[in-house]
Amino acid sequence: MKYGILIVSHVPEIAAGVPRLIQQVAKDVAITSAGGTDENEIGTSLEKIQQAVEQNAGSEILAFYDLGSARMNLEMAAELATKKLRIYDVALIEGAYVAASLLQAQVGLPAIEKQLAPLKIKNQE
Amino acid sequence: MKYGILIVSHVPEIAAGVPRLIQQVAKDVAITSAGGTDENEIGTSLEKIQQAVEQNAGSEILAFYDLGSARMNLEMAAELATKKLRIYDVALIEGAYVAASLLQAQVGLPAIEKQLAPLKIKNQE
Amino acid sequence: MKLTLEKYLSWINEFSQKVIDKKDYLSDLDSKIGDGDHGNNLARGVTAVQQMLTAKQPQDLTAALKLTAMALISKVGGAAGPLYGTAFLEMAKTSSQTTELAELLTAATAGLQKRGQAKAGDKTMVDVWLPVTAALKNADLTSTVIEKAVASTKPLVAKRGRASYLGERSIGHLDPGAVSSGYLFEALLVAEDEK
Amino acid sequence: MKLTLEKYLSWINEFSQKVIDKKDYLSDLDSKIGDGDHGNNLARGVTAVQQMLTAKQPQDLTAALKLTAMALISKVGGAAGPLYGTAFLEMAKTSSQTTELAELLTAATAGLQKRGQAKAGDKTMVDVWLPVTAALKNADLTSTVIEKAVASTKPLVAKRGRASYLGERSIGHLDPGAVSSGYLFEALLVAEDEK
Ligand SMILES: Nc1ncnc2c1ncn2[C@@H]1O[C@H](COP(=O)(O)OP(=O)(O)O)[C@@H](O)[C@H]1O
Ligand SMILES: Nc1ncnc2c1ncn2[C@@H]1O[C@H](COP(=O)(O)OP(=O)(O)O)[C@@H](O)[C@H]1O
Ligand SMILES: [Mg+2]
Ligand SMILES: [Mg+2]
Ligand SMILES: [Mg+2]
Ligand SMILES: [Mg+2]
Repeated sequence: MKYGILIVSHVPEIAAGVPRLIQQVAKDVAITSAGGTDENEIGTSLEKIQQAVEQNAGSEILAFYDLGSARMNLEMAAELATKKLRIYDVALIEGAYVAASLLQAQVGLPAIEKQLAPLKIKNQE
Repeated sequence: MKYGILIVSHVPEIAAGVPRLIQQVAKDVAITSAGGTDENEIGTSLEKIQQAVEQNAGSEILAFYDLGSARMNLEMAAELATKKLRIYDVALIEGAYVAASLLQAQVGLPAIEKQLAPLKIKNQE
Repeated sequence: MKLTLEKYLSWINEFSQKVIDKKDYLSDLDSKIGDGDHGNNLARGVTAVQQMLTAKQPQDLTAALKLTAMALISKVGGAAGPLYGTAFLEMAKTSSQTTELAELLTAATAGLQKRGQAKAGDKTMVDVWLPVTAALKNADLTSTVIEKAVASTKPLVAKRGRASYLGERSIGHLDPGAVSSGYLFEALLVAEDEK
Repeated sequence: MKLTLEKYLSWINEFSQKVIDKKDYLSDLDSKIGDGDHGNNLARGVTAVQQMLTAKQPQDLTAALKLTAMALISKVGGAAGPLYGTAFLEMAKTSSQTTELAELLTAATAGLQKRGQAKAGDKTMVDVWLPVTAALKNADLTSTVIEKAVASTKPLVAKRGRASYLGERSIGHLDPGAVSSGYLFEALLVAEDEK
């Protein structure tokens, strides 16, 4: 499978819940997630993110996150990973939902990114 | 307390996780949530929403949801409730985070709504 | 045509049976352009309707419509819950003024559109409720009208509900809510024939 | 000024001690305009740094800087983790070419800005790293320079990090990352004095 989806949240419950929501509309899409710190406190863990990248069956990863510090850890993971990571500054749940349903419908990446564009609400300069 | 925050998601885990994320930056804000169907399947439950409205210490509720059918149940809850519900068509996690942190900082509703406006990504005609 | 309690009960029973029979088909349709639960959702809903009607034995049409609405609203769990629920609730409200079916359905369809904000052509159940209501007003509701309305959703691009996220990819699939609404109105024709 | 392994170790030890002493204060600052964990995050980080340095006994500056970076990156859990981590990682990389402190900090600050996209005046730790680096280049880093830089964050509107959600309401509060960065550079002055 080419593309997989990665969810990174500060909260373990959100990281568990979003895949449940989107897997329902994307049965065949690889979805993994990382949530919370190593102690499952609120925060993010580079190690958990790296594991979620490795465990993802996709060879290229579309990554979605909640808050800015998750993005920074995602970037570090991207720099250390052998797989390509694409980080989207879109609404976490809604963006991941769109990406998952379009991947399931075998829509190509350019069309997916076009549909994600209006959901960009983060990291604006 | 005047305003409370209500999170409605199709997934119980998301409904548990978002309050964890936002309560951390809004210690004094009333936050309740409803997630999943009565059987904790993916979906929403009017009854759970009504309970979350009642249990919320706020006398006026700022409500955030994930997908459109949650909005419809929220509207039904709004029609049946004695409290005023304001439903925001914004990114769930990011919108609730903004509202919670601003309520905690005792920002007034007009300023909060102004800051929510760019996060509106749902229900566009 | 006037709706009576008796006629209503055979209508809703007929519909319930059909939904339960077609549960898997409806969910399959929904899995193409949604989350694959429409049949399960509605089956859970109509089962609750049956239980409510049996338990409460409503003595008039308004009460029966209201019980139906409540059961659907509280048990369906998906978009179909507030949508069908609102439709039946509006019929219940209107039935205290008139029992003319065309009027009941006019109110129901208006409620449906208020709840879901869908217009004609958005590829939703509204695309069945609107033409059926129009046909009833002219007293010429037939299976053909219903079938045509249901089939009309196939080439459309979804603008509302989960299918709308698929954009163009929703083309070529029947809308599950339109199909279940088709069953509702076919059931009405069957109930009418029984009279 | 050239950084040696010995000097670096007393610098980082001094900083670690300070962070642990001021843990609650840093978290209190963060609870005003963030999520109230900056002190706990950093304390967890520097504790891991101490453990790593003790366990691995690095034999050169580059290795020591790299271990510091790794410990911070993996243990902090908040924005400060990738930010401080990247800063020390850039110092580690640069230290194989030069041990001139001004050069190391130039690389560190550039890394920090790349990681967090913050500019001067955005009310972040960058508002301390930039003037401190500039002062080091002119060989006139003093406590006054550091204090002024930290204090400069108070009247600013946050543009990056969690505090940015508060907009105008972030005015009047010190940035916690700026304060902890102030400790880092005060610790440097102490380590220098020890020479
Ligand atoms: N906004 C809307 N307006 C009208 N009908 C809608 C709307 N959203 C969804 N629907 C209808 O609901 C059907 C899906 O119902 P269901 O599967 O029970 O809900 P969900 O999408 O929540 O799983 C769709 O096929 C469509 O006919
Ligand atoms: N994008 C950024 N660029 C530079 N510094 C930042 C950025 N985001 C946050 N910071 C710094 O990090 C500090 C907060 O660190 P910490 O509390 O550990 O992280 P978190 O906000 O994830 O809880 C802020 O006070 C600020 O100095
Ligand atoms: Mg469905
Ligand atoms: Mg559903
Ligand atoms: Mg913090
Ligand atoms: Mg934090």
